[in-house]
Amino acid sequence: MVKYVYLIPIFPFLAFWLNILLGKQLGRLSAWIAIGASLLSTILTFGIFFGMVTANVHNYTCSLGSWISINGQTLSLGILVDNLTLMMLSVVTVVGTLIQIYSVGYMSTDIRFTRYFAYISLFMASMLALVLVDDLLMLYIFWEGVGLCSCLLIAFWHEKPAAAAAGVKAFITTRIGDTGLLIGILILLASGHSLRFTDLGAVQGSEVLMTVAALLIFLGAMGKSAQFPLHVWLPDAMEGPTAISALIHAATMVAAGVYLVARSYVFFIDHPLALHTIAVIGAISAVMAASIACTANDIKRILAYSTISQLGLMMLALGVGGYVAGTFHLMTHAFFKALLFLGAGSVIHAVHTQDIHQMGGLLHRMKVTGITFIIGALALAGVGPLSGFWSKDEIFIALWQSGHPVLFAVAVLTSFLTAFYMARVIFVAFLGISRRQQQIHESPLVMTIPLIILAFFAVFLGFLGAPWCINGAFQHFISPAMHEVIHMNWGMVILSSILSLTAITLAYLIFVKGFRLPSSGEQYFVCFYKLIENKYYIDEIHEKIFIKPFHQLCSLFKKFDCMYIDGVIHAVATVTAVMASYIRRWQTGRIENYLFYQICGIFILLMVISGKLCRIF
Amino acid sequence: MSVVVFYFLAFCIGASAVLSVTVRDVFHSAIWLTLTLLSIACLYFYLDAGFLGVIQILVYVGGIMTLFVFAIMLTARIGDRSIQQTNRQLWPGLLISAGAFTIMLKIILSGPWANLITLNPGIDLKVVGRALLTQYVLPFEFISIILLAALVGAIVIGKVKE
Amino acid sequence: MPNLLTIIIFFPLLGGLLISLIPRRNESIIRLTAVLFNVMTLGVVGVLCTLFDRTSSAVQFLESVPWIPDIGINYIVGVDGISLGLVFLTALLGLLAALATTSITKSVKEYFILYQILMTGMLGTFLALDLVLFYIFWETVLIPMFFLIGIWGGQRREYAAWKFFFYTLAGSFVMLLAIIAIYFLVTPHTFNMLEITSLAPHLNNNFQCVLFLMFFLSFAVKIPVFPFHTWLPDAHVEAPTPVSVILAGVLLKMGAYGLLRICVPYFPYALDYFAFSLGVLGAVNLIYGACAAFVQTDFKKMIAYSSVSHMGFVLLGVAAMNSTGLNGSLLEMFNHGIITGGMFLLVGVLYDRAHTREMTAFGGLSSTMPRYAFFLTIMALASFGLPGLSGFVGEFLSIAGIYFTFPWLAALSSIGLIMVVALFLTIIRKVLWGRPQSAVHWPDMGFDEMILLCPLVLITLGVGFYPEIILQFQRQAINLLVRMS
Amino acid sequence: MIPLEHIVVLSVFLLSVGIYGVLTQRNAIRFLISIELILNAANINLIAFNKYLSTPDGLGQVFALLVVGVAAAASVVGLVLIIAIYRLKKSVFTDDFNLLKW
Repeated sequence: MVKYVYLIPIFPFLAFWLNILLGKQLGRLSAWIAIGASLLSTILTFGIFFGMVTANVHNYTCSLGSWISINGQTLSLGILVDNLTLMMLSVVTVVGTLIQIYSVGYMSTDIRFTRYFAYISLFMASMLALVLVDDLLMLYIFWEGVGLCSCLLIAFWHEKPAAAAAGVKAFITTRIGDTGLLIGILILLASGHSLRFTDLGAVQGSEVLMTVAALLIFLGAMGKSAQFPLHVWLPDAMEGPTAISALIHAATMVAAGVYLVARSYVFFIDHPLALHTIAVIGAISAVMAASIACTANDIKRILAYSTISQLGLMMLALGVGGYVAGTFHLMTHAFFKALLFLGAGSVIHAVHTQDIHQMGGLLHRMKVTGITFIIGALALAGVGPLSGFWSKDEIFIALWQSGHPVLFAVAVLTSFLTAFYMARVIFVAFLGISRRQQQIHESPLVMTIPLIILAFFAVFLGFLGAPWCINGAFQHFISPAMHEVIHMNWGMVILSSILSLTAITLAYLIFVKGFRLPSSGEQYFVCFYKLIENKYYIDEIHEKIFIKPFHQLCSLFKKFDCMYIDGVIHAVATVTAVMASYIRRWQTGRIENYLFYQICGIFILLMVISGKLCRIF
Repeated sequence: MSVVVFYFLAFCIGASAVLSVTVRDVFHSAIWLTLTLLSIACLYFYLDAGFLGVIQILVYVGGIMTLFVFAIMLTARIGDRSIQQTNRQLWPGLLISAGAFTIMLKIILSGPWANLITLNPGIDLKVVGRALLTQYVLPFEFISIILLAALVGAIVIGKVKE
Repeated sequence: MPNLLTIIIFFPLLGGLLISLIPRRNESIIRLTAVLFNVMTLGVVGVLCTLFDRTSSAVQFLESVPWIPDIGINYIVGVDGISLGLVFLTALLGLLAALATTSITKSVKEYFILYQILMTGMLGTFLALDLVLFYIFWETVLIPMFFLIGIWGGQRREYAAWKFFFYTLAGSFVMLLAIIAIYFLVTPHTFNMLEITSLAPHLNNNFQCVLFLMFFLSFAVKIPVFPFHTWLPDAHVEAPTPVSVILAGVLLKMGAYGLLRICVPYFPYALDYFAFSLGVLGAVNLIYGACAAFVQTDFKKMIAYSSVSHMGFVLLGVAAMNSTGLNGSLLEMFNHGIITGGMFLLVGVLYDRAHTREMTAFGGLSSTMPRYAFFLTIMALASFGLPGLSGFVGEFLSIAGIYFTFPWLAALSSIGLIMVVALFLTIIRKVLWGRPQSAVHWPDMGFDEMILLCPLVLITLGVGFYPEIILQFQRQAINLLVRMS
Repeated sequence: MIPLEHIVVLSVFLLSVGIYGVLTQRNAIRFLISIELILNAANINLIAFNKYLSTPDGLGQVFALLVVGVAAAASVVGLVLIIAIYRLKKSVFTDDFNLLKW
């Protein structure tokens, strides 16, 4: 079974070409082609999954042929299937398929229905291929592919200037990271290393250079996973269709950065500085994004910042050696965040606004959406025993064991904030009184069924990694070398439970009961609030440091071209022309002048030769 | 005696040539040119080239000068005495022609002429005629074609177009 | 077929002669003849590609006939891995540009006669193996190009034509001097490029440097290298669409080809000496071109400047002096021909409809002209080097090559990579996205326009997925080049 | 017999006068007159050399004859041109025409 693994990305890829070339003729059928393709991939994935698990095979590699040779190395398109791959494949195919089904309802009225499904198929193909390939360069190739799809889908409603700008911004920002990744790959290539993930552990070379390579590879991951300071594109990316936000900007593509770090973990682990950087960047992103999420009013942006924050947590976990914790959170997060986004999409679909203050009381109008959203929110908030609870616990444990008190505190603070802002969304948007007069309907079945399925995962997926349930199946699965028995860490369970409950209570007090800080404290608080509300002015700083100078540089170059280079050219031309304008006055057009010159010439000739002639005579 | 004849002819040629380019009236200038050409014809006779002298009179004095006179008469007003006949490069022109004359004179006078001369006892017209129609028939025919072309060309150019 | 290359070179000229015999009122017959001849040229080139022995690094199909024996000038033509791809590119773009002449309505006959001469010049340049012959073909390209821009161009065509002409001519004269110099410097005196390949490297170092610079100057104008690039935006913008295609697709490659054919193998010491400067110029080209393109308001000018940027990769590849870089350089030349050719065709498609090239006049074409959007998107993506499309492979190899030699330059150039992305995404955003700016509904691309772009898109995809289809032809020749330098 | 160089000097003088005329006269007819002078200067030389240097076949005379023919043709065409341009511009003065300019 596993030898057919290369077919997994092929199905969506074919669906892409079918949809893009025959878009008009297919009409609504295109959606089912895309869904069919990804269903086939899903089935194949699970076939392989169970095939490998039952056969107790943890590793499968094969080469599909050589691609190019550089520096004496032949780079081939190879496939690596191990348990991490299998996990990612399952997440991508399941979430992808569900979201595509959801999209049929969500995008039903859109005029570019077929193109949407074409892009999403291309995304699925690239993402699945990204997960499957076995070396860094190939990963880079598909990495760019998913970036492109992300850009195209963010700008899907390109008539909105904001969407178009966001698409461009997303691609360029991630491209900055990707370029780092490319240079990192080049460093490895230049020092003669194999780019295969399986060989990365054996990389040798100058410590500094290799650390730089690791950091550059992480830069790629930072771009894709929207880590500080390259996170600015992700909130803007919410201009795209919500289903896309769910699929690409929450569940799969943004997790690719985490996947990359996890995939080349053997390489990072040899370079502590790089690993440490990952942890710090992750921590900064986590707490920064979580605090911004507390003040945002756009439901999608709240979720977007929450995504940044959660990805930060995963990076943090990976950075302190919590490989299992990071990947576990990656998996659970994919499901509940997709659920949250789809729920938000369902809400937006119904109320046509994204501002949570204009919603309210939605739970009564949209029962399924409301309940599933609350499940997702609780999972994200880390309320037990939903899936987020278990994965967050893993992270806490990893941090605790690593012995970095500051990082641990950051993680605690982040999860407190997470619970707080999710509770805020629920209290403001779903509970309370309705602020809208218009009739609000529940979304159609094609949208709610994926919600229900995802909610199911959000509730139960965590048990895979829960210590007392099937003995930490996930931990043993993702890290087959680990044999120790996983124990329940009751301290952490209590800590995180208290944390989320406190946060929710606090949110309840503020947003339902209208509790306010004493005025003296408020004064102090306003400044801070303003800073957060403006997202720490990071966008503005980017604008000042990068974008403006870039534009100025461009204008400067243009001016340089026109004024200096062309100026020199024109100066040469002008000098020639001026000289010519004098010289050409000799050309009077009068025959007698010409004759005069001619005779002068003859005269001079005579003068010259006369002496000689005389001598001859 | 013959020396006197030659210098007289030379004087006639020189003086009338100078006059033909200096007198104000174009018509007079044509008359002076006629005198120059006639004197040159006489010089030809003097130099034992009687046939050439006859041709000179026939073609130049009889043909070309007539044309000149016609041309002068056809182009009205140009013979008017009040019109400036020289252009702005009078002095440079004079200078350069005088200079050319001087320098050529210098070259000529330095030449070893005495050694060259082997006087021809007299040229038979028959010899000229035979040479013209045998050895030099190609240039001869060429000249006739040029003349024909000039004839046709003159008619074409001179024709008044409707 | 013993005289395959001679047939390839002079076949277009024969077409030109034939066209000159057709009365000018039979425009359609003239067009048909031109297209037919170009199809046949492409066919012969196709035969050449199949007969070409890709396992050999030697020059193949060599023909050598004494031409002016008194001063040692021979008619020598031959093809190897370096020129083969470019010959194919020339023949292909030649055919497409001959097909894309619907916008040419003025003096069609003269246009095609000049065009056919141009084709002969370009093919000859790539195939000539005698320096004088090379120079003659090189100049042969210049004159028809001057008229093609100056007569059939846009508003400022005369300015552009003169600028192009003088820039290139100035370069060519220096090259002529260098050719004469090299003739007298090598013993035995020869113009035979293959013989010089083994003789020139023994020259004294100073001579090498001077000659290198002289040749480089001439090629730098053609490539064009900053700061000799300002003819390019003008010429490209003013030239009619098919001429722009040829100009960007083939003419720029002549300079880079010269670099690979003459500068690299002849002057190894000088190359080594100047490699870093060359790399810096490449990086400057890359960044400067992208930046200057970014702020243009004229669509065609943007593409033109992006060519400057892309030629930076070619320079970087050459500066790398290793097989990766040179392979990348050559591949990038081929790819750039295909991609920019397509880009200019697409600009032409839009210009035919809008009669303007101002970016502000466009917008929202993605909804009104979906097919156009498809082609433009693919070409733009290939242009900025999206993996999976051809542009990436060449760029990656060039950057990798330069990294192996000068790591910091690669880091600097990578800034250019980001800028190029910004540039092409901005093009996509301004042209394809947003709300339609024009009240007039332009029709989408017709079959005749798509048929021109399809081969380019297919090649782009093909090379992107499996670069070996081009690399296999050039590998041996590049290896030889690396061994020599 | 007078020395040959005297005849040559005469011809050179005629030539110089002709050159002077060509350079300074603005009337196109006088222009042609000057040209005739130059041609005759050449002819005098041809005849004189024919006489003084022994050329049995009369080469000088043959050429003088040819020169006369050419001179005739030239002056015919020249005069017709003058008339034609006079008809067009009502002038025969060479400095009124600068059609050759640039």
